[in-house]
Amino acid sequence: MPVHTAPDWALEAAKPIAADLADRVADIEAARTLPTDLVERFRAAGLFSLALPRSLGGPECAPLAVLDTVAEVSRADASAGWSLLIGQGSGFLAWLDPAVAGRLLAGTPNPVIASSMAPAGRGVPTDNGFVLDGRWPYVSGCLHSDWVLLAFAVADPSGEPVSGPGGAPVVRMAFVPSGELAVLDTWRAAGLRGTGSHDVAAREVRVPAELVIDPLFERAKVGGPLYGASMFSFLMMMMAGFPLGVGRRALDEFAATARRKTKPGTDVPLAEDEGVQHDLVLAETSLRAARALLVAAIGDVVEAVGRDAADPPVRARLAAAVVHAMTTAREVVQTAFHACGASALYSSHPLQRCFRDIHAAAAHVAFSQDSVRRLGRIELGLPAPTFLV
Amino acid sequence: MPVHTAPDWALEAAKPIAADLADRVADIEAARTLPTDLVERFRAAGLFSLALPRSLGGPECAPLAVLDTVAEVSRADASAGWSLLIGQGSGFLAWLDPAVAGRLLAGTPNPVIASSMAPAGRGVPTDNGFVLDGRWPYVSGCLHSDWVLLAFAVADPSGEPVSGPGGAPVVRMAFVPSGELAVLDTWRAAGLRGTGSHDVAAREVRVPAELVIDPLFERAKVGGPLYGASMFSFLMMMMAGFPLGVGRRALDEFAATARRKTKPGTDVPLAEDEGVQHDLVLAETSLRAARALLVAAIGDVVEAVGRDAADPPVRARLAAAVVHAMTTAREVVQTAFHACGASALYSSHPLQRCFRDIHAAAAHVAFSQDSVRRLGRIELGLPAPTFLV
Amino acid sequence: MTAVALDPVGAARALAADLAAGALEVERARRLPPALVTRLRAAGLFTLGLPRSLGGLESPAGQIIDAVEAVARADASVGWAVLIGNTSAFLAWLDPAVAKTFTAGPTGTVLAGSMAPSARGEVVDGGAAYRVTGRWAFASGCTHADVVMGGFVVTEDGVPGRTAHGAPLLRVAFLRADQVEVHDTWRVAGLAGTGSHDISVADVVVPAEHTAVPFAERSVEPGALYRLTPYTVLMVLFAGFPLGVAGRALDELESLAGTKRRVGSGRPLIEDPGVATAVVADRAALDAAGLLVRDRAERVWARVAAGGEPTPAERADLASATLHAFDVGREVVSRCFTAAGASALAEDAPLQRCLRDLHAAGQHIAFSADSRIRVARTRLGLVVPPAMFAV
Amino acid sequence: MTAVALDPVGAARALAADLAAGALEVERARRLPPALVTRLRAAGLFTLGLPRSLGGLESPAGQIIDAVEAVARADASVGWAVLIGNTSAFLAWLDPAVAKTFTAGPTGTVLAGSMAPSARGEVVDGGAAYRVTGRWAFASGCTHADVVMGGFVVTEDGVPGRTAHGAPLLRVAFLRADQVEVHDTWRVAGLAGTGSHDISVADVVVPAEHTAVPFAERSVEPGALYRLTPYTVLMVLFAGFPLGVAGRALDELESLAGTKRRVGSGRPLIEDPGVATAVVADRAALDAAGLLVRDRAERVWARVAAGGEPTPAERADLASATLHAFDVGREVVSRCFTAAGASALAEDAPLQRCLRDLHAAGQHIAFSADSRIRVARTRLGLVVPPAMFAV
Repeated sequence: MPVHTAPDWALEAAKPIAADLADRVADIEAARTLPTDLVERFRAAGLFSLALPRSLGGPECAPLAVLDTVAEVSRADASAGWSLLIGQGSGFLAWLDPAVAGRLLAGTPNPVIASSMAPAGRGVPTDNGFVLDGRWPYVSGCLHSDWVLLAFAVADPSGEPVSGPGGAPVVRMAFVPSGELAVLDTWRAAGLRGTGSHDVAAREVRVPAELVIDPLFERAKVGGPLYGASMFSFLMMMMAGFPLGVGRRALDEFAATARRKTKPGTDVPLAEDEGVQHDLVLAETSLRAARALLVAAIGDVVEAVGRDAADPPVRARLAAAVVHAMTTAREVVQTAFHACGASALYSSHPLQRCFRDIHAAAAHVAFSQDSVRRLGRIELGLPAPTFLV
Repeated sequence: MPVHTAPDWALEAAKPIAADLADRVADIEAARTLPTDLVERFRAAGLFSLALPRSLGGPECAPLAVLDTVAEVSRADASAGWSLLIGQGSGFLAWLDPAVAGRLLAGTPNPVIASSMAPAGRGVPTDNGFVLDGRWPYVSGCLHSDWVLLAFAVADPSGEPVSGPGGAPVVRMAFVPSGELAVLDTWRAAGLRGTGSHDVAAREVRVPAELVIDPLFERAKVGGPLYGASMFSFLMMMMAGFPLGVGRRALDEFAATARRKTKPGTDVPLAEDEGVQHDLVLAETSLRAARALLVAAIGDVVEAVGRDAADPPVRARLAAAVVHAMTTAREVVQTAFHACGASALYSSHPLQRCFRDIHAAAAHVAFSQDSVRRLGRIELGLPAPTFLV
Repeated sequence: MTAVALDPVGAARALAADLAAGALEVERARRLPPALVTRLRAAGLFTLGLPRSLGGLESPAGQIIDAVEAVARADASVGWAVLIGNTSAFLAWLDPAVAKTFTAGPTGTVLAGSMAPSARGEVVDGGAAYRVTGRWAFASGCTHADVVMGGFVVTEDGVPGRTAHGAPLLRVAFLRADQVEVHDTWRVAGLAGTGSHDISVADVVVPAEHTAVPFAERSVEPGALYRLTPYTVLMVLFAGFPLGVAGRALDELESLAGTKRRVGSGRPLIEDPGVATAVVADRAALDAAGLLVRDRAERVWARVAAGGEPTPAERADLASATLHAFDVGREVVSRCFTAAGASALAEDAPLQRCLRDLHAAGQHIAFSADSRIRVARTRLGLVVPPAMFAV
Repeated sequence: MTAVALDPVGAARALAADLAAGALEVERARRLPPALVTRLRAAGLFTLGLPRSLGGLESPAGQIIDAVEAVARADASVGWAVLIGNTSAFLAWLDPAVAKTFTAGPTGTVLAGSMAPSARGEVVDGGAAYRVTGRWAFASGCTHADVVMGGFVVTEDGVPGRTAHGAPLLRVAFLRADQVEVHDTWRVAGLAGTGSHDISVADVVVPAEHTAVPFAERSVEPGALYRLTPYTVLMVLFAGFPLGVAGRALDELESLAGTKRRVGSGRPLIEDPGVATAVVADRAALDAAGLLVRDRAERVWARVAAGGEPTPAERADLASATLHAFDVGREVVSRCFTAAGASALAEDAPLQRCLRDLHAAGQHIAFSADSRIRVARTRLGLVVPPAMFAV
């Protein structure tokens, strides 16, 4: 593990790994998950512990440092970047009792913790915990994670979900050792191929109560910018760098192609095409705007956490900024892809990978119309499930 | 004149005037120029001198203070906001010899200086200056300005333009007292009606050499964030707040309408419409991104000026950010207008004014495809007329 | 002159140059000047939707679309006034003998008004009449209309009636134009010349047979046009409008671009590849929209002309074609305006008028989010709650 | 079976279910499996563009569009292979006697290759032949083609020839498929099943009469299809493709949306007003694009069928209609994919294949910025420099 003194240690640690990813993109896609050696490199560099609380011995990076680090790796390879950001589940340890978290870390130092927020399982209470059954889709990184945080509906012994005060099902999340889960080989996708986002299944897995949290309604046990707002804000901070990295890569490739490639039948570089000039600068500008907004929105949340006032509107604005970045990145990638002609079609060409990967990432439920409208309701001051921002 | 001590004095001075504009929008459009009493209020509050250099006794506001002040007035009335930003020509005094500028200011304290950058006139050199002839279009605020800065092509006595080293015409700009110019009543436009953007004409006007500047190629005589980058960067800093203000107004009206108006035939507020929630939050987010980018881009220019390194790329990025803001504002206004139904059609409704005004402003040559491509060339590192950013 | 001899499409094209030349005058008058109304009547442009029994043409959908497109291309305000005036089609929901009492003369009968139930009608004479009081907004053409329609909520002893489904009991009253008061409210940026003022009545007693419920009842007239639902009739009347206005914008831009140069540019605008490709692409999009409207209108028309009824999906297809034409048209005028730069700013520049007029027309409630959802659900076969603008 | 008896459109529709079921297999093979090629041949789908003198149908443009649309809807890769295979139309530029030597049999002759001049052909035998060496990319269908075409620069003593205008002297060579080497290069995300590998030849001597210059010479065959310019022939072949693929995406989304619920949502996707309105609006836009393509193709066809020639503006109109169909189609598949959420991610989900395939097809050089500018300038009557893809 590196010494985490410089504020940009994580970005510096990521750079050489990112540089090496250029030769690994085919491996990563073929493996359909992050190859073991890369997992070990990320882990050894401390990059799977960016969000591990300082009070638990972790580096607890500043949100903007996480953003830059995730962007750097995503720029090199989107699947690796996604695996990195989704592998920051050790940040969820902030919601555990510190003593319990400490014991978990003692057994698994610098753990990779995967997660699924979809309450796709049921947990029946026992004397000292829950018995968990279920199957969760899209658990990125499950093959190399040490633990998985899984959402479940609390159920009575007959399996019927228990309702809370408002009639909604009672949802909790459990830290489960990966060894107690079955991974089902389901991840055959057109984009983000290398993220190992398989289904995982639990069958009568016993989870002690101390490893069960309620992060939708309870605050983290640890303060600080990463955890002080909400679990969703934490997730948004992890995710923010991804679209910036993929969009950046697309525009780098676009500019390089424009300088290198000539217009058909001429010696004139594509860069001299007026449409290329127009499209490139607008795309650059919109991606810069997306980044500027993310920085501002994260800053606002951090500031609000400092005042203990990270209310739903400021959290919703962070989420909206991440949606905006993802949408912008998708548009930027399309612009770059279309401008670069048929040579962008080959699997070896970064732009077609950017195209597939950004489309896959944008299919995440956080970017659905339902999510956007929820943010709209909060913006308009209407009743909304504010625990979902 | 107010005492300019607080960093936000200008915004605070603008607020009460902006609040009163709500009752004046019809007057302003009917007058087709900023009414005299409002000109005097702006002038008395020091708001036409935001950019007057400190070394010449002016407040020389920080760029972000100008942005916020212009946005505040533009939000209240776009024509007034445009008149305000275009009336900051006293900033051009930074390009004059300080002693000459001092004499000008002694004769006209806190001057309103209008301008036209289109080299639509010719100036024939004399022993100690130029004889100026020409007609300049779209000189916003010409009816209440004390001086007008006019671009002209240097010509030989027969009227033929003189060419410079590269074969391009030699262009200079002259400070001309408004009294020596004729205003032609030409401004009958669909948007920005109240800006008095008439044509002005000069006929054998003698301009002393000391009032003639070459701001495209010569640096300002005064340093500092507003003037240290380029004349175009100065203009962009003045303009930046306008789209933010108009876009902000449109979204305020959108949200207010959504809360107030009900869906046809029901008691359900429009805000409960899923499409409204979706459109509103996306529009809000894109306008916030536009502002975040402007703040970042202005910051980058200011920082570069501090290092005496405000090179074309950083200036081009500021210009691109202003283009982005204008485009975003236009989209935001269209979204708001479309969502608010037929009641937005009336002249008394702010949204139809926002619609007309933002379309008119976006027709400014700074936002043309030619301008955008020029920025694209600079982004791509291609040869470009960098004196135009 | 009989209606049958009229050729409104040809007449509209013949009038185009004059209409274009007079557009600024119409806009300043904020209504159609009487002399212009006389010319439009003489051209048969107010007989398109009118039942034959009232001297109208009962034009096929395709002819209505062509005529409205031609007029709107020349002057959007006049185009709008023509299409609204032809809502005289709704007279088909009255008994022909009653409807005849509204007839204005051999050159057509112009209808104005609004089905929006923003009035109340108290049942009087044991149901033989309604005493109507209320005010309607957006009554395009009310300054030159012969007949005015106005929606109202039926009340008894002041209490609003309810349908079997619990919805308010609504009817539409048809009135002579001299029975309504016009309020000078139409001060707008778009469609300025349409005279779409507010109108009102106070305690006007309307015989029951002068009222109808077009959105719930079948028409009395048997003509093909009247076997369409009222919303479908509107969508036919609207369809040509965006084609005309956006087509005009493209014509204007293309003509301007041949000579105009941007400041500092060495070439005319049309030599700008961005402008040239956009003009041709937009022309393709608009032509496509026009073909769609006509194709779907023809399908619907084939049904009604054969005595049948269009299916809900066919009606929704026609409506979504008109919506598509408005959406494409708005994008086209916005792009044309932007491409033209400052040349389009002057208030007599046709391009800025196209921008204002088409965006204004697009604000009509028939194109609202609610209407779009209703059209979509109808097309997809989903449950659609009853509504005035039912597809 | 004679070509005249064939009904490729009907056959394509009959094959659709099998094609859809086999799409994943085709994608994995990265080429059309031989058994599938045999079925496509038997269905007459490789006779659409082929001259009658060679056993082809010389199909009218509308039939070509219908057939390509039907196949592409079932499987985009197969649709692409079919339309490229029918560039056998370019055999019309050879002397029929020479062309006959390439004929593969009664079920059509499949052409592959590229006019791009990425080879050199040295003049030999005093001009009676060319010795051709070079390599061409994107040779869709080369694994099952009968004939391969390849553009080359004419050289004498290694020096490239020049036309009177100073442009490089280009020709296109027609070769038997067994004369070219196929390089296994087609590893892609979109149109994966088309086998669009690189092909090459080294020092192959091609008789001069086996070469032609389709983009500069008139065809030898007199058929209507061959009085179109090569670019126009391509635009006819391409036109049905986006209609099929995007139409499929809409079908898939509509079917998925009837049952799928988003995580935490209490309603199927189709009940989401944003999804419902987008599906119906996109269907309208795509139908409009289809009508435009067919309308403009018919206008051009009416000209050539009557023995005339389409004007440059008419050719540009047809090209801009095909461009419009691709542009609309790409937007439609993107929106459908996005609306479907994670359900569309799996590599056997048709929606993500539609996304990949249509965006890949849109990268063809015929749709490049340069081509679009050329189409626009031709349509607007501006000066257009000569080019291989001249409109």
